[in-house]
Amino acid sequence: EGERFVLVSHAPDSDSWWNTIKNAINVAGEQMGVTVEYRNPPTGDLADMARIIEQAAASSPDGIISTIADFDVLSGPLGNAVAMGIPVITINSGTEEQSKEIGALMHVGQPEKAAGFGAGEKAKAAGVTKFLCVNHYITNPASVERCQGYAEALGVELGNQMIDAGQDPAEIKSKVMAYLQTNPDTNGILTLGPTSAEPTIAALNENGQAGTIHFGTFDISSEIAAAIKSDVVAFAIDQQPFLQGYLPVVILTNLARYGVVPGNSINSGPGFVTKDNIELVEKHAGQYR
Amino acid sequence: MTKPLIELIDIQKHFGPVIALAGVSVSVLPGECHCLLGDNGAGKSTFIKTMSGVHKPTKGKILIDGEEVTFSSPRDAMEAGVATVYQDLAMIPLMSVTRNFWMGREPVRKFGPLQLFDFDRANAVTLEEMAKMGIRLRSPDQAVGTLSGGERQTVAIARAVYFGAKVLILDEPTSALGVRQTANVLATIDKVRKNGIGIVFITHNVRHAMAVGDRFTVLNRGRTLGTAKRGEIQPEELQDMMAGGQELAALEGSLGGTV
Amino acid sequence: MTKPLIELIDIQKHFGPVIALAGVSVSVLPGECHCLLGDNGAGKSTFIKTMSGVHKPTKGKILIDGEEVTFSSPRDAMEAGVATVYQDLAMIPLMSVTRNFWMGREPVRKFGPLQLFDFDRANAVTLEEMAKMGIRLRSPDQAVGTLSGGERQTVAIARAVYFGAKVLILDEPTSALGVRQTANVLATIDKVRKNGIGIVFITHNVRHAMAVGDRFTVLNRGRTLGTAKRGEIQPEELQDMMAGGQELAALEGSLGGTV
Amino acid sequence: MSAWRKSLVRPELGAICGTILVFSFFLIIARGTGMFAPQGILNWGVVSAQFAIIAVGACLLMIAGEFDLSVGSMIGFSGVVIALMSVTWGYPVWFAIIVAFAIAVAIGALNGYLVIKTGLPSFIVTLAFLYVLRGLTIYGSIATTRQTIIGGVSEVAAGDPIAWLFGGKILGFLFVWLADIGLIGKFVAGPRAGQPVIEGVPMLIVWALVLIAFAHILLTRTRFGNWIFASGGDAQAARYVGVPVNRVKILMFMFSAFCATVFATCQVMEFGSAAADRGLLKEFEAIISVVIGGALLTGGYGSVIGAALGALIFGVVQQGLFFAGVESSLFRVFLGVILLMAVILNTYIRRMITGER
Amino acid sequence: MSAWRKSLVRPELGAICGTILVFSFFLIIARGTGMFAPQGILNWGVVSAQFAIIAVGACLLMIAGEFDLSVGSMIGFSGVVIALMSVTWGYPVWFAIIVAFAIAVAIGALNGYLVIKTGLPSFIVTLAFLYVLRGLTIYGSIATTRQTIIGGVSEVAAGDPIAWLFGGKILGFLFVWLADIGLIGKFVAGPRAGQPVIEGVPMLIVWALVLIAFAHILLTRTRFGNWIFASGGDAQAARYVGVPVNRVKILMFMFSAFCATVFATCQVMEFGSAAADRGLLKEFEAIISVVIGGALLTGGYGSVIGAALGALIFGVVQQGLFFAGVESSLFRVFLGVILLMAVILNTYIRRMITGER
Ligand SMILES: Nc1ncnc2c1ncn2[C@@H]1O[C@H](COP(=O)(O)OP(=O)(O)OP(=O)(O)O)[C@@H](O)[C@H]1O
Ligand SMILES: Nc1ncnc2c1ncn2[C@@H]1O[C@H](COP(=O)(O)OP(=O)(O)OP(=O)(O)O)[C@@H](O)[C@H]1O
Ligand SMILES: [Mg+2]
Ligand SMILES: [Mg+2]
Repeated sequence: EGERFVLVSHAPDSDSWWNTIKNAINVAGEQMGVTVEYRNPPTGDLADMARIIEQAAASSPDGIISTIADFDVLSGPLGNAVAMGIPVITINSGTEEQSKEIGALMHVGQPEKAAGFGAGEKAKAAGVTKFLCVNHYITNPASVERCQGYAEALGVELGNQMIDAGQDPAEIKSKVMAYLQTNPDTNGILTLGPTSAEPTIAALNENGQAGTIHFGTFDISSEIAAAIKSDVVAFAIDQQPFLQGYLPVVILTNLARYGVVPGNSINSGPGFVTKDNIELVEKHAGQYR
Repeated sequence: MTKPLIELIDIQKHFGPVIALAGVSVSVLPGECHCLLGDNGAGKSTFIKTMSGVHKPTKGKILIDGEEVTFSSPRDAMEAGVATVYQDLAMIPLMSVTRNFWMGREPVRKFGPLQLFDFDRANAVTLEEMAKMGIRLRSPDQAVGTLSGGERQTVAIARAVYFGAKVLILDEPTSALGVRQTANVLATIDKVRKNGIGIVFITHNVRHAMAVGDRFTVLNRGRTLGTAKRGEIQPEELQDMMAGGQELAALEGSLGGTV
Repeated sequence: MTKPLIELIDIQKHFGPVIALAGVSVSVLPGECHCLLGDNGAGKSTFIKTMSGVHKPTKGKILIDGEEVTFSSPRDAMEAGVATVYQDLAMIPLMSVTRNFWMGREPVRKFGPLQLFDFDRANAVTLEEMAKMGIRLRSPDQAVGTLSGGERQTVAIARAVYFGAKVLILDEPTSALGVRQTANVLATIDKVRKNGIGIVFITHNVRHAMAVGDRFTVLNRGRTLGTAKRGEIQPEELQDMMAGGQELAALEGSLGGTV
Repeated sequence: MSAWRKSLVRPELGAICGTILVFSFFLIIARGTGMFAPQGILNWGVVSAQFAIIAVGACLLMIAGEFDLSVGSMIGFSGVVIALMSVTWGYPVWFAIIVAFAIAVAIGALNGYLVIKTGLPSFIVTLAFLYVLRGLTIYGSIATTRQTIIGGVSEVAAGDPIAWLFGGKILGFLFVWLADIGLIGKFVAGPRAGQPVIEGVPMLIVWALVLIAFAHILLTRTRFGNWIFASGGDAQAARYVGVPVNRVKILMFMFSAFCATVFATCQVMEFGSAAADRGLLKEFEAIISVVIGGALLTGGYGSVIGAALGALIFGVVQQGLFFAGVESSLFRVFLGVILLMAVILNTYIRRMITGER
Repeated sequence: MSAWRKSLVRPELGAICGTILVFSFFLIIARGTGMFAPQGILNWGVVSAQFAIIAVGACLLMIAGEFDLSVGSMIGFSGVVIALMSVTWGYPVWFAIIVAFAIAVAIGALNGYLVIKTGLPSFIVTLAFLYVLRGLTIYGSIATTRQTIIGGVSEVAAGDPIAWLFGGKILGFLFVWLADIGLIGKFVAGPRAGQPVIEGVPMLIVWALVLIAFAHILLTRTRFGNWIFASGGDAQAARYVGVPVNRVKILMFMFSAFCATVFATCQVMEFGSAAADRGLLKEFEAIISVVIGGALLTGGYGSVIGAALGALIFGVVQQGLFFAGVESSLFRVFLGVILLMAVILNTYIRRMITGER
């Protein structure tokens, strides 16, 4: 009873996607009767994240849950935590192999590039040949990998098809419109989350191309859900973050109490949210989905 | 005797432990030029800042036309007819002559519901007033920074004169001026005085003071050494009182032995 | 006649179209106090800035001990033995007295491979030199900002004196001082002079000039009106030459008629 | 100086030259890309209008001798206040907007009050508020909704009497007519086929124009404008002639906060959501626009028209690089170089005007 | 002033008080959380050391009367230069490091040269470089590797003669001994079972201490230090007595760039990768540390020890809030409030010392 776990993410304070995970650890914490602390580098600086993991290890919790946003940066501190006898579960970004190398119990999540690749395969099936990847977070390596994976699945060079959109919605919208105007043969769009998806939807609505371009996005929000229903967005890649928050807490609790732990990593995604399964997703969008 | 325009009675001003003024009384009559002389640190600036509402006196009364007043800001003093020209802080070099001239008293013109700065009038008046002071501007839009130091001082004086202050305080207006412009300023002081305005003229230069002064007050370490009328006192006496003449004379003597 | 320490021959200085100096020649003998007088804008500051390496003359020669030199920076002039005390720019209020005193000429002490600021010596010397000038510091670490304006000026002079300049230039050192500190400064000038140092003393105050001056040069619009020896000229004449006395007298006359 | 030269040499001359240069450049580089077609114009027009809204506030404040690093955080803060109040707590949108403006302006006043009272540089005081406001915004939205993006404003704003002022579009009929006579295109496919490609002029642009006009007139044609110049040029001298310097400065801090809130409200109304990270680094962008426009960082000198042109240059360069297909990360490099060149040119012009040395 | 009071009233007094306060606070709040166990101390020690490294550079520069907003971009830039050269282009790591330092210091000199030559405020010039450097960093890394993060430095750095200076750890034997006598824990699992939990003191901390000591001695005990104070206090007065003000200022810009590169190199060597977004907003954090440490934003006054204590406060508060389990977004609020309070206190102390009004 009353075990303490720490979940360390790589997301800056203002990243909305992680709220689902925060909700998940709250749910799991209540159900299991444990406390789970959520920590993140305020500006998203991965070096700061490494410090936070070190700090979490120093406070000797009963388990650490962390992303592997950058293996180089995080393998050291996470490895040290493992060596100190603290059970570690890795989630979200990173691969199973990396998780093993660190010595973590398991990995819950999906690698970014593979997710991008999955999106690209769907796009290819829909006949996409030229695309636009709206990167609102160009300095984040994971987001570049998503675009890269998409391009690889299509079998084309990424090149100028990924734009540095910035975080300001009006600027994202204008940039998308400018891009589409100068590259009218674009027939696919990938956005990397609500921050870029929502202004892109607005842009398509405004320039009348809504529904005419194959549009995939990462993650789900109420605006994205509505766009899926109205056929503007073809699919949203949902890595089911709730599971990434919920499962590790449950597993770590069971490990601490009864010494039992599953033997393999768990793929929480990719789940593709399309018009077919949108109803249920929508109900919990932004909260549990 | 005419009634004084402004009377300061037993003004004291302390800055924490520093006693800048230890009871100074001065009055200014209409149409007179009252010269305030004194060594550095005597308290001249402090005194006129009290008169113009920048400082509140620690003790003492200010009477305007015989009635006691309290100035809580320079604006109050300006509205009561006390205008001041500060030596260093008179003009803002980045702004145009007109904007400087009217600063704080901009003329407005109704434009529908709007109250606009009346530039036509402002420019015309500025050019005219500057011409009266003997300065021909290229344009009233010219930045003050393009004027010479003397010209700047002259704009400040012209401004104060124009606003028809009853009492005009000049803090060392001539100390940065060349001879010709000094003469201009002194002549202007004379003109202004003839309109019945009282002038407080602060200077280090006894010659300048003697040229236009009607009465002379010497300050020394926050106290007056008394007020003298023109003709009652010789320039040399004034110079001696002001520059601590006796002490210097003693010094000269002691050095004289060694030279 | 003794050989001059420094001789400036026919110095001209133009700032674009402005002719600040139109050919001024001045020499300074060892042990003399050479007073430079002049109206505002006469070019005094420009002249001494040329002498101390801040400005390069447009034309003219500078001889030190009879040899021609060119100063490309104030440092050059300092090294040639010409030290200057500027009125406003002498001291940095945020820094301690010792740091100010030694600024630009810090004494160093070897500490292994390091060259450290020798504070022990610096502090001791500062205290001693200030005591010589009649100022008792609470501590040499005291910030200059805590000193009075007069004391600051005195530190600057003490510094220049201490660095044993052959020629010491003082730009209006007394204009911000009270009488007692003025007397101190003048006495110090006298002391310094007796060590064989030549002093260039710039002032507006004829009394101060007369108290210590050996020779007097009056500048007017970038030209000299000639150099006079002590005793050859009366204070009144000097005052007249300097303040444009005749023009003022004329003014006084014209106003006199109206008063 | 001849009359011709005189009419030319003005604070915004640098920005005018810059604007001409930038437009010529993109007319050559990006001619065939639709950048100067109606839709393209609207595109960079909106981006420039955004910059202009905050640049106007920053411009008057800078001329009054202060600056405000908390503009960006204020944008995020105001947006979240509106979304929280209207969506999460269910107040009517007009009320939420009014409250957001009231709070923002009050914070602006607090900024100003602290600067005046403590005598600290505004750099420090507003830097503190940059952190405090951003922290409060994130904390507030997470603590109440467990989200940092609060959506659904569009739904609650439908039919609101004020919301339209920020998120609406005007002159729609004009564009229908223009499309009918063939001057602008119509959608040929998709759900809006048959409608003109431009729906109307967004209120954002209207706000920008109104604020520019207001600030320009205030600054150059009114008594208060003279006080703004005086407060920034030499606060002490201004005080001595009776200019209420403290009041002027505090009012300018409030105006800057007001402009930030206009920016935030327009964005929230257009996109239907508020996010805690909106406005990041916008304070720098505002300051850059103002400085490109010829204002002096230390106050007392500048021009609203210049700042607006600075914002235009900013927007056109940013979008133009997209139209021209230049690698978008190079935008930052361009921006830095333009800033440096503009400031050097402006310094030269200013010296010519003011006789400063 | 008594000797006792005199020894107390010094520029860093505010920072000393702040440090005591902050430590007392966390000793109460976060006692049981391991914050003051050896590992916890190392944790906030490393974070503070990071801040201290850039704060030292910013401190000397600020005392010399300028400041540098491009520090953060410089950190990202230098890191990417090292990673690009060593990983992507295959040069030896020591060569990459030397080149990175050379380029960074040259850019610092360019910064300084532009500030001196154009007479523009350093705010503007370095703001331009903030954008230019960040843009070049992103462009460079994307153009060459199609990524914004470049990993694999650890592999190429193995056995490098210089890399160890930045990424290594020292005094390992001490911790082995401490672990043996039971004062610190040992790893219980994994490949390093049996080794002490603290491997050694990271070179980052050593760099911080060395830079602090160097800068402190330079500033307070040498002739050059006096020139730094003089250049910032009154450049004109300093010039008149022969201080080479331009050289001093340019050197300080170079030193600030040097410190940023030390920061970047340590990070790259420790983590084995460089990313284009490293160092975001670090310029503000450096300035905040320096200002908390009692330096005057306008130059001529300050203390390296104060800046180091400012960095310590910054680090301890940031990590301490994590230990105490406070919502991390509140950190910014704390920071803003601490900054304001510290500056007001410091202003008061400074006036007492310098007689300023
Ligand atoms: N704000 C202030 N705080 C503390 N002391 C002050 C203040 N203003 C003036 N003083 C002190 O009051 C005294 C009188 O100063 P004041 O400026 O009035 O002299 P002054 O006669 O104008 O000298 P000057 O001829 O140099 O202008 C001085 O000792 C000065 O230091
Ligand atoms: N840097 C400069 N650029 C242009 N003109 C200058 C410069 N410095 C001085 N002048 C001009 O040179 C002339 C002489 O000025 P200077 O400062 O030498 O006079 P001064 O005798 O020292 O006067 P004061 O008694 O007021 O100190 C003035 O007309 C002044 O405007
Ligand atoms: Mg005075
Ligand atoms: Mg002079």
